[in-house]
Amino acid sequence: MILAVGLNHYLVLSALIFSLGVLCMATKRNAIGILIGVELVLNAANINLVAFSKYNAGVGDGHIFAVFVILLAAAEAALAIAIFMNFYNTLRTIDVDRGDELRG
Amino acid sequence: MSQITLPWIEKSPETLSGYRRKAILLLFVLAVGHLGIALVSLFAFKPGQLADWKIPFVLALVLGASLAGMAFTAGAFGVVFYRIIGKFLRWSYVAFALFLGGVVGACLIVWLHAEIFTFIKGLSAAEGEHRVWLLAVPYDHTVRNIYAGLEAIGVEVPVLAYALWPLQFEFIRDLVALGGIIGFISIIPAFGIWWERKVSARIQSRMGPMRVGGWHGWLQSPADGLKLIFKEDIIPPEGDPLLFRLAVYITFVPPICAFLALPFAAAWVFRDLDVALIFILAMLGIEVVGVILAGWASNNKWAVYGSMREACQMVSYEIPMGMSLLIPIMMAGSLKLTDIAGAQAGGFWNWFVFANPWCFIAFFTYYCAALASCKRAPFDLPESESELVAGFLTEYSGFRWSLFFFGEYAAMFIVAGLAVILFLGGWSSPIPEAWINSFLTAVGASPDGFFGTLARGLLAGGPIIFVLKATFLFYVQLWVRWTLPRVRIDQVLYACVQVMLPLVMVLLLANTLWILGTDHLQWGWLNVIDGILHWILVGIGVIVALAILCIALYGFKNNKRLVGQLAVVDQLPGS
Amino acid sequence: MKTDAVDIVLESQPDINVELNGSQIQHDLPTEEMLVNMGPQHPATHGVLRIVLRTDGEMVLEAVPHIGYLHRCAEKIGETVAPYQYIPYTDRMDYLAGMNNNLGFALAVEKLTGLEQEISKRATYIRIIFAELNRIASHLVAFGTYGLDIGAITPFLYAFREREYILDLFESACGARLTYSYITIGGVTDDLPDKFVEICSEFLDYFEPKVKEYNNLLSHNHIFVKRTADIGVITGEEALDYGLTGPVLRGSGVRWDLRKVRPHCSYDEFEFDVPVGQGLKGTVGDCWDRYIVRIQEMEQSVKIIRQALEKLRGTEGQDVLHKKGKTIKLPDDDIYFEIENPRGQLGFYVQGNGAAIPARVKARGPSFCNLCVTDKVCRDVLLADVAAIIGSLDVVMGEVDR
Amino acid sequence: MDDLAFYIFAAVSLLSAIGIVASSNIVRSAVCLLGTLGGVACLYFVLDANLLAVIQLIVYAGGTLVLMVFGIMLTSKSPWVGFRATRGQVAGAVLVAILMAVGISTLVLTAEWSQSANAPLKTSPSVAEVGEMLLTDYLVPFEVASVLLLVVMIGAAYLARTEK
Repeated sequence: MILAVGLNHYLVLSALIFSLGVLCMATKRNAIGILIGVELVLNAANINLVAFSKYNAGVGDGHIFAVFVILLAAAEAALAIAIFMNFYNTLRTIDVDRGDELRG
Repeated sequence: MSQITLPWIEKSPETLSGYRRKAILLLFVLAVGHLGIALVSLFAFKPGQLADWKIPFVLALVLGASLAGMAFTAGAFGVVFYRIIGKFLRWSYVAFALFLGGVVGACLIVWLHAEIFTFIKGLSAAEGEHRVWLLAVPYDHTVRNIYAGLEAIGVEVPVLAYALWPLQFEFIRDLVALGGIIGFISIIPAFGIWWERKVSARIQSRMGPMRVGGWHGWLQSPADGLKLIFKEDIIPPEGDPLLFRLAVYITFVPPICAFLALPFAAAWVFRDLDVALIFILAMLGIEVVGVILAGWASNNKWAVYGSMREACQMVSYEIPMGMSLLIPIMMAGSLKLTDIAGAQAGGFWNWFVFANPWCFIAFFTYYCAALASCKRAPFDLPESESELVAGFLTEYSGFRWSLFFFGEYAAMFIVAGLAVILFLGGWSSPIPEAWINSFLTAVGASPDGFFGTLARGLLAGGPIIFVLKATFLFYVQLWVRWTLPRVRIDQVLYACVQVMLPLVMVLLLANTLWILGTDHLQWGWLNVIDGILHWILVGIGVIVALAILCIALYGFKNNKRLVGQLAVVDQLPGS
Repeated sequence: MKTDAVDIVLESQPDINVELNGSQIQHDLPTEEMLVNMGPQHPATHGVLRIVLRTDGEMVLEAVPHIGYLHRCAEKIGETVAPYQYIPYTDRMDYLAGMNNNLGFALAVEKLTGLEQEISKRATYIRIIFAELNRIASHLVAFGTYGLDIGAITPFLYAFREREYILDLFESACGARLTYSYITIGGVTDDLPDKFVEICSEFLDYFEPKVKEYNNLLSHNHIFVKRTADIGVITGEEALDYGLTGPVLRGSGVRWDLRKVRPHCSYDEFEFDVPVGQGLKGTVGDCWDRYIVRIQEMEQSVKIIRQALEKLRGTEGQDVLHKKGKTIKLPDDDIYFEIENPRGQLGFYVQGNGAAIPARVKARGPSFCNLCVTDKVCRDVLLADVAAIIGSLDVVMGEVDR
Repeated sequence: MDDLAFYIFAAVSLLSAIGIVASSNIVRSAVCLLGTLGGVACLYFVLDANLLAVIQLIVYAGGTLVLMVFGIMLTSKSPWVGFRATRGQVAGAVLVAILMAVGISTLVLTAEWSQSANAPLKTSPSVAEVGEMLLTDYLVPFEVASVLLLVVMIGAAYLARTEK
């Protein structure tokens, strides 16, 4: 049955979400929109890790990696939003294209 | 019930009788019609003619039609004869009878389902792969097969075989269980709001709802719900209509999802997840997103204030809440709620709340944090009336508004249930089962006989005990709400970050070391201290329970004295 | 890549560091100021008060009260009706203390026309009893709604339970429960009903322990104290500068009560204390002080009513309503007379020109004067404190807007 | 049943992801992100990674997403403020994304995985096993991560302040 789900299904799904994340990063002008894109990319990576852990290597390594990825994503989001706050405080906008000057 | 007036019934005395005659005629036709369908379906199916290809037709036409007809007839009957029914409902204690009947009926239905499921599981599978032509899913039991099983236990009704056929799929069984859970969840707010109004009325020395439904206005909540459904649905045009609609569901669905993992008793759980506890916490956490969106999409400054407060409060209180819960997890060594509750069985002195001082304090920190994360008073800042009009609810009306309350009351029950499972022994009764058994033997009833089973089912633990305990904690939430003023946002955050968080961290560390000392290193002196503290805490628990009981009894007996009495004023000429 | 929205953001950006009271406030997060309309339809503004808040997050930088939503030309009407007919309009000013408003206007007119000396003793004592009962009723509402402002709903119901009994008493005397017009020019409209003295003293016996109940329930509640102590501090000097009167002034520690310092209505025959704020839970003049002064004043009112009921015993049979009350002509003179209302000093300026209808009537409402301090106190407080402060000022919009 | 679940949740996550990209309103994007995160969490449930699924829900949906919405609220004036990229940029980005998706998918579909890719392992690590691994084999990363979190917490608090 062609619809029976295997590893490849997860990998293709992850590839699609990854591309959408990249697209999101490229098209959004809002800094938080870019952050959302990053989260999408990380989620895509996580799907891969968990799928491989289920279908391939077996032991929980993939799970552990995914836990760390989630953890780092949370940390990164916190830091990124702090930076955006600073950015907004300086430039009064959250449009990343306006942050093209190197002075603070 | 009699308060609800329907325009097409109340129009005028002349038309009323006409409408009623027509309605009764219609009812009669309907009743005869579906009786006919039921009779035909009982006798028209010959055991020899059972065939799988008929399944969709039988399910859709015969069973569906007769079930829908019955439901419709009952509803129409209620509407037409609501005056007569209303008279019955006004008899006192009808509410109790109906409530008890509902509980017993629910138990019977669950029991029946369990029996049917085991019956179907016990059937021998038919050979080969079977498919209904529309349904691509293969299945094990054909209709003939099920009929054979039915015949073996002496039930020779062919249409039952068709009715039972869908139950062989896990999916269908899940749907049935989901129906039960959703039914329970819809009862909680209906009952909870009425109860809250009665409790608050009692605290404030007034009567509360007294009209709808007769006895103490027990039908007030359904009547209010009906009103809310018919209210105008307003969506602020300057807001974000899509998110405004979506926010309701993001707030309403997660608490209901949390019920999927909440065990009511050892076997009474939809999915016994190994991560049930974190799952429930996650679901309570997602609720915040909905509230923030509700405030944001309303495009109202008060609503934004409410949602910002909600975000601050919920996100910060999740941490002490989760960390307090780590302590019983540590004691039980599992994240599975059924395991945690199972570890506390056998008498109330085994409950984790009395296990050691750290757990005892953790119970209270958990309860405070849970109050805050349910946005109940004194932490009801997101919807604080006197400051923010109604907070994030400002722009909501009608049914959407009531859905928020469904979510809120469901969340209240969940945090109460979690507290019961993690600290108060879950569904196990305060009395050990062995005592009940020996008592039963002493009385002369066999523990396995009818009365014995009944007594054990009621006393030795089970969903009823669990719901009673959870309801008590639910009641404490109401009690607190109607007693205390509201705290301020900076005080809320101060209490969380500066008081509760360090306290809970200390508790966590102390509990870790304590368990290390008592269980793993087996220090004798620590075990002695542990024992002494344990029994002191048990003593405190007993005293508190007795005190609450005494106060409740005092209030019940002297209930006139609580209300302000000044008899002479009634003799004034004016009044 | 410039969009309009961005430009709006850039242009309308106020300075982050707001200079207030000479001190620079530094904010941790970059935030924007927001103008919020609190009222005229808001649960915490006790009527139709509208306060425009300039807020930075939860912080209120400025609060400007806007009034006039309940303006009914009460003073202008005074120029078209006789004083006797004007009494019902005074009821509708401070609708929570109608008796006191009646009393204020009646006394002013009586002083102007010289009717003052001819009021019987019995009428005076009845006036005092009703004014003090109404003070209790008014403070009960203040206490209850203050609980509501802080978020405690139950005290409100307790307060109203007791207030109902007072209203029953009023109803028995004059038939009305809110707009009494009982105290009128020349005395009171009717003598007391039968058994009023007994019932009233029974009520006082019942009411006195209730004050303790209120204290247990609300006054000393930890959360309540935390919410009100050290909030909205008005020092005594500031209070005098702003012309605050009544419990708001006494809450700031100034022992000023017209019943003591300039006794009207033979208040000098009575023994009572003037409670002032002592800063028991925080600073002198904070919200808690203003609140507790009202609670203590209820106790003092009970004391006054007890004495008045005693004094009433020897006065049976005296005429309570002077015949000239309805037909007086105002002399070509003017008068300004103040009495102590539950909310502060209520003054009436009445100018006559020889006719039965005054040439000018002007009222000095205590709520109106007390409200002006909002602007000063509601700075750099949290949003929740605004409700607490407005509640502690206990304004009645009917009287502010008149 | 699992297959059906996969298709449902994959569709939910993909559609939400498309919604994120397509929506010009940043709050709506964030809500769509909730859909993707929820869908992916459900996929974890399908993959028997229960612990990971609830961590995803509690950390991402309950924490990070709230933080993001918070950030959006602090940095935009009305629900309707949006910045759009130019058409050229969007076209280029779409092209690159499509190429990337097609490329990775082709690579994945043509690759020879070491074991049978269609036979899932019967045993998945339980919560206890994952926990034990975190505290034994992966103890150093675990501790490093905790230090990192602390640093991030302090750093974020420092960065978000305005300079005095």
